[in-house]
Amino acid sequence: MTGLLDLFSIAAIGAGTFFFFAGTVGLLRFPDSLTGLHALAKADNLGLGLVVLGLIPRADSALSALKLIVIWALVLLSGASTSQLIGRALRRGRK
Amino acid sequence: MAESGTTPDGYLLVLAILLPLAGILLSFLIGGRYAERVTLCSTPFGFALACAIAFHVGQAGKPIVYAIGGLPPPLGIALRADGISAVMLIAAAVIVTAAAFYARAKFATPDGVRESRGALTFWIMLQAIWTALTIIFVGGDLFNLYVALELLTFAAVPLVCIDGRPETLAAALRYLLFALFGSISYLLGVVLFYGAYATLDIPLLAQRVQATPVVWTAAALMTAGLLAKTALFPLHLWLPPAHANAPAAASAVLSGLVVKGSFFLVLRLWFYVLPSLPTENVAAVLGSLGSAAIIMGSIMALRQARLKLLIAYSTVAQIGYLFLVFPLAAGTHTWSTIGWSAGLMQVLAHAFAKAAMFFSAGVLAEALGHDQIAKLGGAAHVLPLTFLTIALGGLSLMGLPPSGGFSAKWLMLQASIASGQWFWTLPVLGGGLLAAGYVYRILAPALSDGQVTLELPPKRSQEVIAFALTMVALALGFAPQTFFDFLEIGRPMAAGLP
Amino acid sequence: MTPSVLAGLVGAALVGLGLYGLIIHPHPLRKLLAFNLIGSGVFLVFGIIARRGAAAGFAFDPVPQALVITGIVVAFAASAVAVALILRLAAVAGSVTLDPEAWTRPKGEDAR
Amino acid sequence: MSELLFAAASLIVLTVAVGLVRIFRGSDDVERLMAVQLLGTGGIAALLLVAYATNVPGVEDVALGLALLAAFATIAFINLIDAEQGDIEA
Amino acid sequence: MSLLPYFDVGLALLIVGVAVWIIAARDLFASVVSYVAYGLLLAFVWIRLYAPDVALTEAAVGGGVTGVLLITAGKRLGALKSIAPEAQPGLGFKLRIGVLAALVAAALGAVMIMLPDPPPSLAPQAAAAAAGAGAGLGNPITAVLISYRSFDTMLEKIVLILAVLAVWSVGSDKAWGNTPAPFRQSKPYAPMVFLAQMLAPIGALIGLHIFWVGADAPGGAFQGGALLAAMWMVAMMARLVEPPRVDARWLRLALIAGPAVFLIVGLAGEFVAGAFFAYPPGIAKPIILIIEAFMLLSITASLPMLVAGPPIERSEK
Repeated sequence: MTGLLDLFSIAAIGAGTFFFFAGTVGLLRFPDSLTGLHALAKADNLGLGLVVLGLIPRADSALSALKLIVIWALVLLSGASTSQLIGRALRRGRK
Repeated sequence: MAESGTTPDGYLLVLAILLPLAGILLSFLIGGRYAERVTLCSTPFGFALACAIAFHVGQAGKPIVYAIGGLPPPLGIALRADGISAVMLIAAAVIVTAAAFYARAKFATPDGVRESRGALTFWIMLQAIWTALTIIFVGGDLFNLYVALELLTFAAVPLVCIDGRPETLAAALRYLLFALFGSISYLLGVVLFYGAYATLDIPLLAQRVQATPVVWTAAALMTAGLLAKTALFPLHLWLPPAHANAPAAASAVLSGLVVKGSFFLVLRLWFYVLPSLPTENVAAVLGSLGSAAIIMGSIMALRQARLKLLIAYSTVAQIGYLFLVFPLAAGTHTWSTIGWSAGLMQVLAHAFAKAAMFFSAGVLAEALGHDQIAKLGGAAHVLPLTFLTIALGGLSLMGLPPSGGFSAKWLMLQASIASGQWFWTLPVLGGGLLAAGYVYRILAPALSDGQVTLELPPKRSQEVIAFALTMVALALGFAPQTFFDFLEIGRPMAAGLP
Repeated sequence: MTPSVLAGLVGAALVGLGLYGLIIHPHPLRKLLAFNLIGSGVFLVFGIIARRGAAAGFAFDPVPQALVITGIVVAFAASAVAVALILRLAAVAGSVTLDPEAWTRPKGEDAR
Repeated sequence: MSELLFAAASLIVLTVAVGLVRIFRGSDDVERLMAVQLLGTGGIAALLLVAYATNVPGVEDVALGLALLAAFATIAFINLIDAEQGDIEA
Repeated sequence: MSLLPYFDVGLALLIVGVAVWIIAARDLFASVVSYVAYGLLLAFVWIRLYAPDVALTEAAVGGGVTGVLLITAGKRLGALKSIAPEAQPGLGFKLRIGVLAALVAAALGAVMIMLPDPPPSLAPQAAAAAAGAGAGLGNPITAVLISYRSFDTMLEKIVLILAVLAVWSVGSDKAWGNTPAPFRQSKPYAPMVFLAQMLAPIGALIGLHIFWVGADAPGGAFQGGALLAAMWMVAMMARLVEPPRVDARWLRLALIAGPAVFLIVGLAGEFVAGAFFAYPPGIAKPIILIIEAFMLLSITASLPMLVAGPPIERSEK
């Protein structure tokens, strides 16, 4: 059982790390840094989600596991809203 | 030597701190004109508590101690009052009380408003300075003293810019930046002491310290930070604009007491935490900086056009004298006791004389509408009591008898000669001559035959308060031997005392 | 090299960098940033000493850790007061210069 | 297992470092702001990984605090950018 | 060979690099942005030092709220176009100061290596006190803050009150009794309102949770209070609520509540437990929780007031 959970953790965390990595590679390859950052945001949010998923089996308690999920939800929430806010600030600034 | 247990009268120390502290909270809550009343009501009790502490210290002949929460150091915090604590507590209570009554005219809450900015700020910050100084004088834990130092900074800085003019804001900001640098440097030293010995209690540290690089670094950092707060040359740049631009009541407290708070901690560090270290070189450096401060500060004072700036630069010079205590009171020689007495006498004499000078400058500026020295011609004829106060205060600054300043400087000369360090007599005497020069610069035009018109009549009560403080400075010149013995109570290296 | 020693070196570097910035930057807000760097460096030294003091079943000595929490709050309060002064100075004077000569020289008189 | 967590954390911190270079080189305030936000995401991930590997208790609460504060700082930044571009009175 | 040392070295280089940038950046805004990033990296170091309590405090107060304070200051300074910073100092001066700073850092670094081994510690005493007369708190840091060094903690709350008054006191005379300037001039757009409406209650809940677990786990009044304060500021930034008047009685009461309750309990200790600031054994833990609750209130009230600045005249709005 532990072995299986460990395998799950490794897979999820590995995939999460890959997304972080891929996002940054994308950032470096996009010509316009802003589009690059936009892509990176998507990849990073997914990456964090996978890392959190991988850590859940390793949490001490159900409360800790719940907190891990809330952390991800918070980052998603603020990420989505701030993208809109930033987009708006940007439209006005670059007009 | 170092008892960590509470003595039966130790509760007095807690009360002395909690009284002004409760005053701050109450004033902030009910606000308005009550802040003034709370201050005026609590100062007499504070004075009584300071006297009671002094009485108990004198009777016991050893420090009184209180372990807060019943938890002795190293885990808990102890308060300790020895001879110098008790004397400083009384001096602080007297000067704060004087400043409070002096300031009533300027910082009354105007009729028709519930609360005004200047009044609320002044009364609360005055109580906060008093609280912070009380903790500094009786604190026995280096980190607790750090919090008290910060309390002192946060109380003193707003008083500098209380009238909101741009130059006062710039002066306050400079003061704050110097003070913050001082605090953080002090704090770094504190943590190194903790890292070396896992205690911050002064007597426990004194038992454990050894001359290691960690201890020297910690002591150097703490000293540098405290010197910045004490405005010892060459870290004095912030002081003249800050002290000269504050309202007179605040200037008196800042110059007379606040800089003494950080100086007191330099004394605590070298004479109470590190008495067992070989400190000749450190003492020589501090003494040299003090000498430079005496000369530079006095010369700058001679060049000032405004009276309050002159008095502020005089503070820079008089602070220099304080640091001669390090070479003159070092070790356990017979002359060390003389040097120690001289240093403490200088602290007290300057506190009272300088507060009186700033009070007088305030009366003068209010009555004449300016404080330009060049336009003081004949002013002594219309403000006789104020100029008498300035003249008598000047006597103490110069070091002429009969005054506390004379006693201090006379004792310094004695200690220099007895210890074979005759070179320290040069700044002492030179500073006295220069002080005579700058006091003459004020008095000569004022006593001449010029005509001045008063914009406002001087406030008699303010003149009397200033005069009373200057009389204290003179009376210190008659201090009996028992007073100097009292200052030795609890001093680790005191010669001839158990 | 143990993590404590490494963190100690980082703390020392931060104090040095902050000190440099505090002295050379003329803008008070930049000075304040530099002060905060010194502060965090000093706090790190507390953290190292707490970590070194791990004993009696604790992974750290709780006393320096508690002290640093007090220190962080006090440093923040100091920053807030400084910011208020800087903003007020900018509003009433249109400048944030700290040069005392710009303020203390009386009209028509040479103070030096 | 912990070695794998360290490895993942190291890689993420590396991408965070690249994000930081973005702040350094970016000429635009908005770009710098986005880079800081991304730093927050990566930082939280790496923090969780390292803390789980070294058995530091209570790290979820630290990460929760960081997530909240990242959003808090972003809102403050947006107010700043809006103010610099001339707040439009609504 | 473990990977961890390499990770630590990388983190150390990263932090020093960001710190260099904060000092060296030409532009004030870049410097402030980097400071926020720096706060996050510091939280990392604190985790590596096994100090989650401090990590949380540093992230919340040292990084988050200080960052927002600086951002707000930058914003308000930016609105004033006539700021004339002085000329940069000359290269020779920079060089000399650089050498001085390098010497200080080198000396300090050397001292860090020379700290005594084995290191002295109060951890055994703290453990013994916690088991015996201590308050039965599972988090030793909370025990130090509220019990062994309660006096420092109370004084630090007084420092916060003085700082609030100091900030208020730089306003103009006519403005006294008004509210501080709003965090944002114009009405916020919908996404910001949405974010604030979602974030503030969740964040407040998290803040309360961190406060509540503080007796036994990382957290406490400082950390919880800082998060609650941040959420109050989020609500003010989105104009969901406005800053209060500086003479509001409830605000004054909230600001002094923590130290006042501390003071009263401390005084009562002399009569109930035999010493000022001692807690009667048996009911120490509930009393400590009450003190912490009022301190939470005071911290929550004071931090936003410190960031919001002095009251302004009506016409300045």
